Amino acid sequence: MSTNGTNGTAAAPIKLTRKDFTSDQDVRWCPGCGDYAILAQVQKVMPELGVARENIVFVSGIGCSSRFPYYMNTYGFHGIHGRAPAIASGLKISRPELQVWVVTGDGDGLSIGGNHLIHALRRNVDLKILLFNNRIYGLTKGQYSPTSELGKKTKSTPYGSIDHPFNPISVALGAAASFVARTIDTETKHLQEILLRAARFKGSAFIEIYQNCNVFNDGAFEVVTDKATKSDNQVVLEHGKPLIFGKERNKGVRLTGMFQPEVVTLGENGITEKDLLVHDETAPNAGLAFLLSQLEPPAFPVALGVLRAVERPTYDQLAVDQEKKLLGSKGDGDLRKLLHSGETWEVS
Amino acid sequence: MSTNGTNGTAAAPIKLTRKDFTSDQDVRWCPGCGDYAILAQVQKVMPELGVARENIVFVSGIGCSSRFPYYMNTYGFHGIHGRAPAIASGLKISRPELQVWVVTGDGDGLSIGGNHLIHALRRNVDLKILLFNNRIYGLTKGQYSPTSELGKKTKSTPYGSIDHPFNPISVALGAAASFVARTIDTETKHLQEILLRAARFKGSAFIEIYQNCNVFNDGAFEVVTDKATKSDNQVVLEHGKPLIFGKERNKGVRLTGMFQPEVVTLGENGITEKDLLVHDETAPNAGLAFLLSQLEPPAFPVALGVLRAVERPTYDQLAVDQEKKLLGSKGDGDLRKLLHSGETWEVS
Amino acid sequence: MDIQAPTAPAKPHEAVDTVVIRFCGDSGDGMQLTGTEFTKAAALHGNDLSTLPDFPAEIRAPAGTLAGVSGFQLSFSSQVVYTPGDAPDVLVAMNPAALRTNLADLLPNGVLIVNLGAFTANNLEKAGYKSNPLEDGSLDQKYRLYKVDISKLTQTALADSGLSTKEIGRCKNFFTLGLMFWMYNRNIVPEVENIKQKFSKLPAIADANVKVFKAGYHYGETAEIFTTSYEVRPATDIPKGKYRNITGNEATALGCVAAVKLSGLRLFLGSYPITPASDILHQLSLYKNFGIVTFQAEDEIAGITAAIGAAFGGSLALTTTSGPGMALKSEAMGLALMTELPLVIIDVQRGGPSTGLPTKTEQSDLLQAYYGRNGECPIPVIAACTPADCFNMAVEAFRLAVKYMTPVILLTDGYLANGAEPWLLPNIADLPKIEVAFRTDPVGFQVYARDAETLARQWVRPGTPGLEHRIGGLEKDFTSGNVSYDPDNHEAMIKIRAAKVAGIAKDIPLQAINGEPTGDLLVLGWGGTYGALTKATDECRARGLKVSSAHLRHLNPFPANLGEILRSFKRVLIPELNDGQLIKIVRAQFLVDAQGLNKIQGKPFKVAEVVASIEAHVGVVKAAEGGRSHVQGEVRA
Amino acid sequence: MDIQAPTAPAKPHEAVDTVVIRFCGDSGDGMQLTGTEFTKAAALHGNDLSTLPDFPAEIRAPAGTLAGVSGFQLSFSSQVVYTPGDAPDVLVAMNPAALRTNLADLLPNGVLIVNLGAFTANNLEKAGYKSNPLEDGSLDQKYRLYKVDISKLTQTALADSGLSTKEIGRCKNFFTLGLMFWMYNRNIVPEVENIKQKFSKLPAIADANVKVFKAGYHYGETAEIFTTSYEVRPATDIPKGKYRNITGNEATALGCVAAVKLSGLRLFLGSYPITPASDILHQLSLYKNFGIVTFQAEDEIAGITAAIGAAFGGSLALTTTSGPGMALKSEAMGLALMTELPLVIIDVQRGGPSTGLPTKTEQSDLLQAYYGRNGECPIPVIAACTPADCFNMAVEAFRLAVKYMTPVILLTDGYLANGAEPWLLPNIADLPKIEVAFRTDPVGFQVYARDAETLARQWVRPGTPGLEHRIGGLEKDFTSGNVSYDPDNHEAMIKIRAAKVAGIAKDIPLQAINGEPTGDLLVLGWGGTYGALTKATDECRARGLKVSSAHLRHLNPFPANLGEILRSFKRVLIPELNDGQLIKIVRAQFLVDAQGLNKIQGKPFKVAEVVASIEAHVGVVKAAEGGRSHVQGEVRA
Ligand SMILES: Cc1ncc(C[n+]2csc(CCOP(=O)(O)OP(=O)(O)O)c2C)c(N)n1
Ligand SMILES: Cc1ncc(C[n+]2csc(CCOP(=O)(O)OP(=O)(O)O)c2C)c(N)n1
Ligand code: SF4
Ligand code: SF4
Ligand SMILES: [Mg+2]
Ligand SMILES: [Mg+2]
Repeated sequence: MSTNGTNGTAAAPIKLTRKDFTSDQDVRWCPGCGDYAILAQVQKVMPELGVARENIVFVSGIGCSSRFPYYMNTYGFHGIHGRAPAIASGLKISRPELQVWVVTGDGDGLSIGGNHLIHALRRNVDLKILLFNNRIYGLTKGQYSPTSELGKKTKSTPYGSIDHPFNPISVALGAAASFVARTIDTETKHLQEILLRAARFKGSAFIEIYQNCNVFNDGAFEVVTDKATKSDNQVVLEHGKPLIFGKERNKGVRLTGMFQPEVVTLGENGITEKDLLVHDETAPNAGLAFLLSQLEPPAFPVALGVLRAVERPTYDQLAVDQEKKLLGSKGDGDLRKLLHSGETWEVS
Repeated sequence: MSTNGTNGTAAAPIKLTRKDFTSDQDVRWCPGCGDYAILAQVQKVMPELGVARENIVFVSGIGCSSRFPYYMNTYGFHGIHGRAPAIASGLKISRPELQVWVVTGDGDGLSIGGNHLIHALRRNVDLKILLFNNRIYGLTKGQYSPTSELGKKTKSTPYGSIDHPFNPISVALGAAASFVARTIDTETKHLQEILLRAARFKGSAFIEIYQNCNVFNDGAFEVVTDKATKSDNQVVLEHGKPLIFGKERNKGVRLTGMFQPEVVTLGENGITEKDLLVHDETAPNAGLAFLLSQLEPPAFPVALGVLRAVERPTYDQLAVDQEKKLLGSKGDGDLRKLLHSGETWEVS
Repeated sequence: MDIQAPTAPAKPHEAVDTVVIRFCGDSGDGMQLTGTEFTKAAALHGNDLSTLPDFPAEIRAPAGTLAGVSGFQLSFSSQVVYTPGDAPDVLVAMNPAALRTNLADLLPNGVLIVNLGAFTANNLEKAGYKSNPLEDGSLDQKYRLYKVDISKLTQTALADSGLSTKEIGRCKNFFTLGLMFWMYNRNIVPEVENIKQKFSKLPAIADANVKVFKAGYHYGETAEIFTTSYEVRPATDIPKGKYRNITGNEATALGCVAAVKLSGLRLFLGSYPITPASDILHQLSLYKNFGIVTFQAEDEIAGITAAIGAAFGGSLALTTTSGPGMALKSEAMGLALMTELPLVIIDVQRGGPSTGLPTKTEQSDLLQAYYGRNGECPIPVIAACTPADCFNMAVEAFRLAVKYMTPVILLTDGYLANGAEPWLLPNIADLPKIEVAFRTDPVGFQVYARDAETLARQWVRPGTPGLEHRIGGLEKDFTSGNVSYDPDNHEAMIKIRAAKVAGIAKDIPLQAINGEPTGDLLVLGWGGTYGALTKATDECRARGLKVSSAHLRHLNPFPANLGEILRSFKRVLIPELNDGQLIKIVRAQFLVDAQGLNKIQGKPFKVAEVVASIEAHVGVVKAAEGGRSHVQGEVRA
Repeated sequence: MDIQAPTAPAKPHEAVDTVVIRFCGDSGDGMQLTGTEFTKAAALHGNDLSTLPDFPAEIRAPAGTLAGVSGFQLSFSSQVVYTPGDAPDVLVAMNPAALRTNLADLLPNGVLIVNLGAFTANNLEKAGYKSNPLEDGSLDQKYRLYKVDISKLTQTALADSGLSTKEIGRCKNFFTLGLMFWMYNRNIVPEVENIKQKFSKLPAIADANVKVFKAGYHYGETAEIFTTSYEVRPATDIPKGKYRNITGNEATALGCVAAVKLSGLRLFLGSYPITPASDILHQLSLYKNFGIVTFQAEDEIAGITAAIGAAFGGSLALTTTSGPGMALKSEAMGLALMTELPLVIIDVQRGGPSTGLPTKTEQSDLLQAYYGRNGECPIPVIAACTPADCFNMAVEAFRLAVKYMTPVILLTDGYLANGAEPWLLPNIADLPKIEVAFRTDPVGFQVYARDAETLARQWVRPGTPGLEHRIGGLEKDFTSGNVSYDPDNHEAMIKIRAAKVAGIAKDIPLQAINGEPTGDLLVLGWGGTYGALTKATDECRARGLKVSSAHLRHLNPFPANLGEILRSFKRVLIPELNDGQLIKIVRAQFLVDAQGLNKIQGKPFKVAEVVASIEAHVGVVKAAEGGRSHVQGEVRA
């Protein structure tokens, strides 16, 4: 058994660069697609992880976003639609020393693949899952997705969608995900930071990345990406810090007595930072993270950053432990003994 | 088109009795199975709904629980494993005047069928979904399920399960379910009450029912069903009421400054009812319901009752509205016109 | 007819029978639109025609790359047209990449029009050209090369338009279109109207496109380089009546709408998007005022099971997909079979296996349609043979499903789905009836009691008092439909389900033959290859070969006379766009030593390929008759 | 040998060759345990044997009902045993429902032992008896009826045990077992040990069971009603060596463990529970110390795709299921094929279609295994022919998968899975090698470069420096494995994938024939029908009929000599437990007018059924030779 792998912790012999992670394949997304920005940031943070290229695998399903593995000069698997979390689970559980990333889309990961996603999260398989949410089916040319807003007109909803959308973060929290974060394709630094945090987290790490599909759903996230409006519509979470946002950083989120969120202005009605909700990534009960996941413009700012990061044993580690324990008590399996177990008799 | 259906509101001509809902099929569950109790209560509340038998359909997947439709003297569809919410969605969307119930198990509804379940919930298709949670695969004779506890020894986990379980209520809330409740097979009256509430709710209603599988997982819910321990381990939610529980009804749940739940004793340290969390089924932000969904013995009592009931437009109603609007603007579709639309020419 | 052309053509024009044009360029160059607009004009002119679009798999591969080339071929003629043509007479290449990937197909001495302005060093490099092929003289010798700087001419035409360079760039396909209108003497008036309507929300763009379109037209007329224009007269031997141009997917959707009207029921479509089937979903979504409910499900399994739920509820039920989605529906098809509910499953086949070649055509799901389910699970299979025939076969699928209370699989393919042809609009009164008789009488009701003739059980709509019943996927009692584990009952049910499907043979037309009823060779085909096989057969017959063709639209069961037909020919050739699927079924059923002609390139047959194969096989027959029977076995041309 | 029986049998005993016993009773009566224990004793005694358990679909249907009857049949003999027997010589019925559902099978004049105590008015009514069949004399005339009040005798034996009535009731199957031990002169000493061990955690129950077991034994000896006991001597003409009794599912699991040792790799099983395949998952879950990882996935699709992930990671990859689950795996099988990764897919077939008859056996997934995927997707298919053969075929599946870098489908069925037979333990050194050579050299690495002999690409383990590469479900370039939409490349890939599978024919044994290499009739079978077909053929041969049998274990590709074999017989009969599946493939491939014998009752063939069919078909041959060729076509006996 080869043991040259690491789990994202040991240092690779040579310091790699972004270029080392760029494959020889032509990138085939539409010019202007948000996927380019994400690819660039992933390639950029990879060398920071100190994991040898050969010990990294990118697994995806089908969709524009799912072509991602082709562009990474690591091992890669472009699976079938929706099944990336399952493929990746099998790989990671059987090869715990590899670092396994999953790239999926809002259709791939939340429509056809929703079940595999939530099961991987509840099991806490040590996967890094990047969900490129462009609120549209890109590859099949523009049908609405499970994250498209009510009323959206697309090829398959010419009179407007009547499907209430998923909130991917809420779905992940509902599935008992241990690490949950949200970021944006264009927020280069934030994206990098979150990627690094996820990579270093031990357990399933789920990142929703708002991604612009400029061909079929241009400007879907304008309100949180546009320079003019973004600071009023996003609150960047920091562990242990109060929820402050706004162009002048004078707005905050606090909770009412009925445990409902409320936007307040610092300095008005005697409100100070002390009144605000303080973010706690590690809260034992996930109710608070769930509450934050549901904040949405126009009434609230969208919460960006790490909503939850609570380590618990990973499935892959528990599997290794169980095997070790059994090896301890029963020893290495002996085929002959096994075949000859139970009642046997001799014909002579 | 027949219009003799109702949506659970109009009264049926004759007052039916429980017997009217009992089919001629032999009930084939193991003696002692919790499914019997649920069947009895469902048959009991049916007449209360004032819906004619012929306008009710029970749809199920595969599992012991999924044999339910055979025993109801209504229309029934015993589907394939995991697909009941999808079958039921197709039925309800195409026949909104029918009252459609789904019966599923923890394996059927949360393992293979998890995706259909969460999509039906987010869409808010007006289905009444009963998930019989016995934390085991009954029909296939005792493998662990997605709700089985860590460490559980079953046929497929001889050394104990390493799968962190789902909390079905959290999953439903994560999927933006509009009505979410929890009850127990043996709590006859509570079960009835919840069934009635669900039936009368307009929208997807999800009920988790703790159900004892006395053959493969006997006593799974003992701590919340056993006379001796139950009052300390369950808190029955009531809208607008504080969370009080315990044999002597002197315990309560309150929130800490960091919005974490905490069990307190009334009368100790000056704590009164006023300090306790007050239940609000209709809170706009579902964070509170989510927090409650995660309470678990031994540290906390399990929350029973309606955790969330927030009406929003149903998918089926929106579909009807959209069709009506189009009929208003375009009129009843004319096939000849449609065929002859676009550019045509005459060959003569 | 001065409406025909606003300015009378000043140059000579030559009459030709059939022309095959291929437009190709970058995905961003609008070649699909150009092709479609020219197609319309040909149709309005009264030509018969057939089209073949060819998309890249990427949404928008980087501009100028080989992967990003998009093409559209059409054949239009004063005669009956069967295929979009083997090879183009005229190739319009909007950039070097398009030239490189398409040139090999152009006929020797064919017309080659290139957009000179796109042959920049950068684009040449992206296309992998070491030197500029327009300059090394290689093309001039083989083709009638016309170098037109379409980019620049467009630019010039719109110099005063106030549009941005990018916007102007997007207009250049209309120059091409105008040029071709001139070259083939098409009426530009309706097209000008067309453009105005299409861009009615962007009047500036509309004006620009009209301007460029006319510029192209006038360029042809004026510029020194073009000497002749051509005339393809209206087709005369095609049936009289009102026509429109239609793609296979459009026809399929319209067939479903027709089924709604013919049955008086509502229709429920449960579907999940997948290339090349998505357009059926898109189109049916428009027709909610026809009593059509479309449900974009979370996956293919939800799509079909929701449709099964709707079928139980008494709607016409439909699910649409392509290969990989079809695979996912396997288990649920068994449920539809077991519950004996009417359900139409449309598989628009594409290149497989697995994700395969999503935008390419293939006929490789036939065996899956026949056998891709657990247990004995016979389901009727039918296939459309031309784009317009998709309409008929969609109606037929619903007719069979409702009459026999069974799932029915309709196979079309990417070639049919996206290809177009003129469609003689049917008289609605002549369409087959879809009779629906829901049971309402509770007296003597047995869930699985069958009609003696069709062996169908009765359809019951929930909501009907006294008929409450329960069905599902476990084996059912022969009459009551209750769950039954009885051994003999199981065998009886397996047999009667099979007999029900087999019995459909009595209810479908006998197989027609193109040509004599006996002969040396029968060309047996199915699905989208109809045009190529028929044309090839006709050509060979014209040359005196004793060959006939038969094209199956009903595949399970086969028409009752198929065995007899097969036995009436000395040899049977089964051309398929797969590795041999129908041939397996035919050989097993009829023990005929049929031979295959198989092409698995994501492309339709060329007529010439089929002709060559026919000749080879007739040669074998002749050789055998001449006593030289050693030329046996596999002949693949 | 006084260890043989602690008390010397006082009554006369008679030697017999073969006995078929069926135990039946309520699900709660412990008949499966009784059967299994008796089987062990027969095995220890040196008999050859074969067993057939028959469960109800319900977990525990209400006591006493027809739906709740559970049965276990075994045949044991001093000769080689091929099947569990057509019809029991001895029927033990523990209640009226069991009697009613099983009596029809008992041979005339067979031994019928009933538990008198269970024939209460209530139980008789539940079983649908209007009068008590034990009292109306009808049984005495046809059978050797023994009415034993097992309930009461058990009660009496345990009067002082301190156990509750319910607990005592559960012991009565050991009375039955004891009685049968006496009747067939079995050694009770090991069984007493057995019982003690089995119930070691409940000593009171262990003691009670031993007591009741002995009471049953002594009852036989002492009671007036039994006059004779029987002796079935150890089988002599079976190979020497060490044996154990094994079911098909156990053998399958052990075969997978063997593959681990033979390959030196770890094994990953991705599976979702389903009857009758779940036991393989259960058993492999026990063997984590063998380097086996079992993953109970959320569904069948996750099961197979997780296995594909593990295969990519360099593990032996396995997924196990039954019919409906197999259908769900269709799409993912295509991915395994496209990525050319080794993967074993085990389908333990059950009664279909749809949910069908979950606990019954059938051979109706062969066509699904062959063709149930989109696109051209050839996958090797093999099948086990006896419970013990499941071991060999599991090893073979992994050998082929790894050597040819391909998914491989192994078909077993419910009959094999739950049935048991003695298994001559293999010598590990004699097992086939599973050679694994992961590529590690980056120089000249091409992802889809192939071995010239096997056409397999090389397996690369992530973690290997310099070999980073990407694969997936889109069509791949012939050599580099990059995505390719090239038409000719696609055809070349389709062909080479097919050639790789076809080439396996060179690597598998030629088909063996049971009987002469030529003759009037060949009985061609596959899978779990081996015993019945072989026995029937042997019987017919013994009667002088010119019939031979061949039993396929490799189904895709077939052994290289199959065509020749088929041509060496005047007629071919293909008996299958389906509506005709292998026959379709054979007819298509070899153009042989093979005839089918089809039984679709959720039950295995009886030898007599096959014999009758053989006779009829040989009759047709003879008639034809006698010039009376009018007896053509379908002969089904
Ligand atoms: C089984 C199957 N069903 C459907 C498809 C078609 N399909 C490919 S990608 C896709 C959706 C892609 O949407 P998303 O995951 O949001 O990715 P994006 O393209 O937006 O990045 C669909 C429906 C497929 N390839 N396979
Ligand atoms: C496609 C498919 N996979 C697997 C099965 C086998 N199966 C039937 S029911 C079941 C699980 C039942 O568990 P649950 O839903 O919890 O129901 P319960 O029996 O406990 O009520 C399984 C795995 C099946 N019938 N079909
Ligand atoms: S279609 Fe949208 S998501 Fe896909 S590559 Fe183009 S811009 Fe990106
Ligand atoms: S196995 Fe369990 S869940 Fe199923 S019927 Fe028996 S007791 Fe109920
Ligand atoms: Mg998307
Ligand atoms: Mg369960």
